[in-house]
Amino acid sequence: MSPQIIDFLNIIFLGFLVVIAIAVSYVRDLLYAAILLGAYSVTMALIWLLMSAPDLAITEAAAGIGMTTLMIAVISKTGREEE
Amino acid sequence: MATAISENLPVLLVVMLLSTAYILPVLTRVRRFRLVEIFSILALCLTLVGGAYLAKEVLHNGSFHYQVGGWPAPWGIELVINSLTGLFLITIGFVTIPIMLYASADLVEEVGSRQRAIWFMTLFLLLTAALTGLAVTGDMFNVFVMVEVASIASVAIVSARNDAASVEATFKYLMLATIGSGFVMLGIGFLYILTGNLNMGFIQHELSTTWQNYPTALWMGMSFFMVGFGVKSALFPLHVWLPDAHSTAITPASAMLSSLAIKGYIIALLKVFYMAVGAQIILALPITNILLVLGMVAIIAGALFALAQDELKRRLAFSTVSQVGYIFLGIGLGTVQGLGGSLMHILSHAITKALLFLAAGSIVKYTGESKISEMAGVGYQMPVTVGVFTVGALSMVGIPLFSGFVSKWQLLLGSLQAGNYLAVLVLVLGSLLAAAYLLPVVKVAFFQKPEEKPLYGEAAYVQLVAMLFLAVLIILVGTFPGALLELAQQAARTLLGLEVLL
Amino acid sequence: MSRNIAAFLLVCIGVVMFLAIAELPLYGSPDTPVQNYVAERYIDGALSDTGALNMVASIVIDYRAYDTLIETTVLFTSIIAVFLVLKKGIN
Amino acid sequence: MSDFVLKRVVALLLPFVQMFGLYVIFHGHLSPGGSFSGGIIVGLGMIAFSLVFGLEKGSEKLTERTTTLIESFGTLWYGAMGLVGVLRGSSFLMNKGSGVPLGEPGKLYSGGLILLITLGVGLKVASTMVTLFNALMEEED
Amino acid sequence: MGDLINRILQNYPYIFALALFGIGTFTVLTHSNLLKKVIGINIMEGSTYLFFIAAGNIRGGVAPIKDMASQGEVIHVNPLPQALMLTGIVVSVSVTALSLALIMRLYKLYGTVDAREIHQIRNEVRASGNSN
Repeated sequence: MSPQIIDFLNIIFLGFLVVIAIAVSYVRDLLYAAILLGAYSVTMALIWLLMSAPDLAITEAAAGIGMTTLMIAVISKTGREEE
Repeated sequence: MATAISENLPVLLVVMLLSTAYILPVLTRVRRFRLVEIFSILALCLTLVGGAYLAKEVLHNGSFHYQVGGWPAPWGIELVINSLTGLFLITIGFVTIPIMLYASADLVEEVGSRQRAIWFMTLFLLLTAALTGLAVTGDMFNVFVMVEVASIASVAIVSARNDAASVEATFKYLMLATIGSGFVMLGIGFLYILTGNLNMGFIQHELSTTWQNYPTALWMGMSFFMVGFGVKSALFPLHVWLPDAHSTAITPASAMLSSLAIKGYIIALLKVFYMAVGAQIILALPITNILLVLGMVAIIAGALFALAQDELKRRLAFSTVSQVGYIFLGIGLGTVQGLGGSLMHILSHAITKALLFLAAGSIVKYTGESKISEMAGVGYQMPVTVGVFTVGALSMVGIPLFSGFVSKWQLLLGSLQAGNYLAVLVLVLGSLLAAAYLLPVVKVAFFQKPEEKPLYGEAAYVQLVAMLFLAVLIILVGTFPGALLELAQQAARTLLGLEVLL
Repeated sequence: MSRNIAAFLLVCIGVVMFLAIAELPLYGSPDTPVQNYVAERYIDGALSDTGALNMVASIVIDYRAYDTLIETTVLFTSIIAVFLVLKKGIN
Repeated sequence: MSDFVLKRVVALLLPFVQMFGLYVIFHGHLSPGGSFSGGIIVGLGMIAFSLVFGLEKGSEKLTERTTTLIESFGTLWYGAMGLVGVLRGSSFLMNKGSGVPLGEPGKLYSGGLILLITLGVGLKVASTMVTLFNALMEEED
Repeated sequence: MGDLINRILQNYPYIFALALFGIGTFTVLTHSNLLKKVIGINIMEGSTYLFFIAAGNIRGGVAPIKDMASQGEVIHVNPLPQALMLTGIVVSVSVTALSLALIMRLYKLYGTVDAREIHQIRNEVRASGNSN
């Protein structure tokens, strides 16, 4: 891929990250927020791949999914709704 | 073998503390619990011995470097051992040993079970190890990792009692500490982008020629560090987590946090400012002025908040905010006297505040009263505890022959030298306010008759020994400050670049 | 109220940030300060110095192994902290 | 019915997940990945087992005592690897000069201590994930 | 001025990184739900990784893994920031784990995961403690 295409994809994914980050504030359902966090990690892993950091990509994806799992485990106990 | 140990001593100190911490959780089935406590106190004693040895070496032969893994400086991690390291290692030894000794008396009863006591001690040792690591490190990212261990460990020991108040305080502390870490990480990022190095000496070398090209970016990075470490070390407007966390934790935890953990972050800030960026650049950027102003505000505001508290431990917690202001004021002065004074204040406030918190913890525990106004006549029942509390209070006020006087006198001389008369006024006012919020406790305890005959007695034997140790230390440091003061002055000269780094 | 104050502060910081970002070395160019002798040694020397093909692994577990030791300690610390927060423990 | 399908599918998939995790750990010095990512993958595999087959069964496989031991010894192992260099008269955490053969580049055994350290840390991370999950899900008092 | 804007636009990853940092910090400080705070922490820490990795990246560079088969000259990106951020990820995992544990404990103690309600309950308890 040429650097221009990579830059373009980077900007799209980075914009997506910002959208996810803002969406977290507006989502009332905590389960959705946790899933958005997972999406955040995976998008970030894609960006790492574009920035030629595969090590970080695999770790970020694994860690993000692991954290989302633990978070969903907590949400299953404390309830989904945010007052 | 002996040479192997002495050559690798800086890293072995950290690793020894870490290994002790790793082993402790496995020891839950040991029948004699006393052995576990002796084991961990032994590790702390070894730290003190090693730290004193390093301080002696530095005082005689100047600072030296150690390369972990044998990789030369910009590629591997380099440890820098200088007078700052020596001073802080001695402080760590002086404070942790009595606190651990004090804790050994009633830790199991305080935290609930033996296993929890072991977990608490593990975190305590990890915190000590991280602070030791902060003292010896000379690498920016190593600073971050050590700070992270220190903050997670110090956050966790707040919640040792696990009751409603302390867990809420813990969560607040964790969130703010993590935001602080984020700022520190961004600051490291700025320094790394601008210089391409993580080693402090190399960063300073690179910046010395190029920093005029990007003053805004450098200033931004420095303010990130200031906010990050400011949150963690409770610089005045960012101190909101401190009163809750320090007053709800169990006694050894609040003593440790108030006396040492906060100072560790200040040491890290000093390392970033003076060892990584360099005194010339820092004094040219308007950073130290901000610290000076914030320090002055902190002294007065912390003391006023402390005056308004009726709960003994909360009053001491706010007093920490005020005393941290003294340290930042000294840093802000940017002179040898001022910086030396604030380094000395790190030591003297550490031992004094540890003593005050331990004594206050004993009083609160044995009388069952947390309010100062209801402590009438405690002094007759617990003469030794209240006696050492008085020693601590006098030292905090800055009476001659107590350790607090030495550092405050240095700060005063530094302000006079810098021609900053407002700082002089604030220092004197701060001392008067300290007298106003600490001496009433002594007055109530000794000179008011209790309404009914109290049923409690003196604190446990080991705890008295620990507190007396600290009290004697305060008087010793206050009477013969010679070597330590020289160490602090040398550290200040080294940091300001007046003494060539060897 | 606190929301407004926080937003205001963040906007103020943002303006300064733009100025700072303009001063940073250009993203993606091969001659920034970051791509200096330090990176060069890692890229050229990692294989002969450590014998690992993956330079990130050679940095993580050889050049800067001390950091990784402490990083493992961070994980250990958090586990002990979780125990202290959640568990009653045996006597 | 769906429970049965879920159990079968997970039982079928889990060995592959674990194999992949171990692969990531073992090949950390040759390809992307390493102790931490591999350890998390292995740990997540175990968490999936606990989720599908029940927490009791999961914690039977890996008791709290075992995980504590792995926690402590994983980190101690790292420190011990560092001491090899000190005992050899050189510096802490030294690899090349510590007398451990570096091996042939590109082969599984290469990089001297790197492989050994990765293995210890990977095991520790896996047990950390499981411990975290168990601690969060456990009903105490 | 045009040069300034051009430089800012060329450094777009840093803008996004700092914007995400701001959003994350904002989420932590303003949301009263504790889980949202934890997610904010994760967003904030993620932005710092972006900052570092963007610093180490080169346009057209390849991943820092030596390929024994290829012969031609390739430009590797700087591996150091990647190694550092591996450490950073571990740190954020640890912090998240601890905060989740604290949330569980708070839920058991207060029956809610909302910071404002917890504060209210604490104040009520303190007030009733005073009157006794």
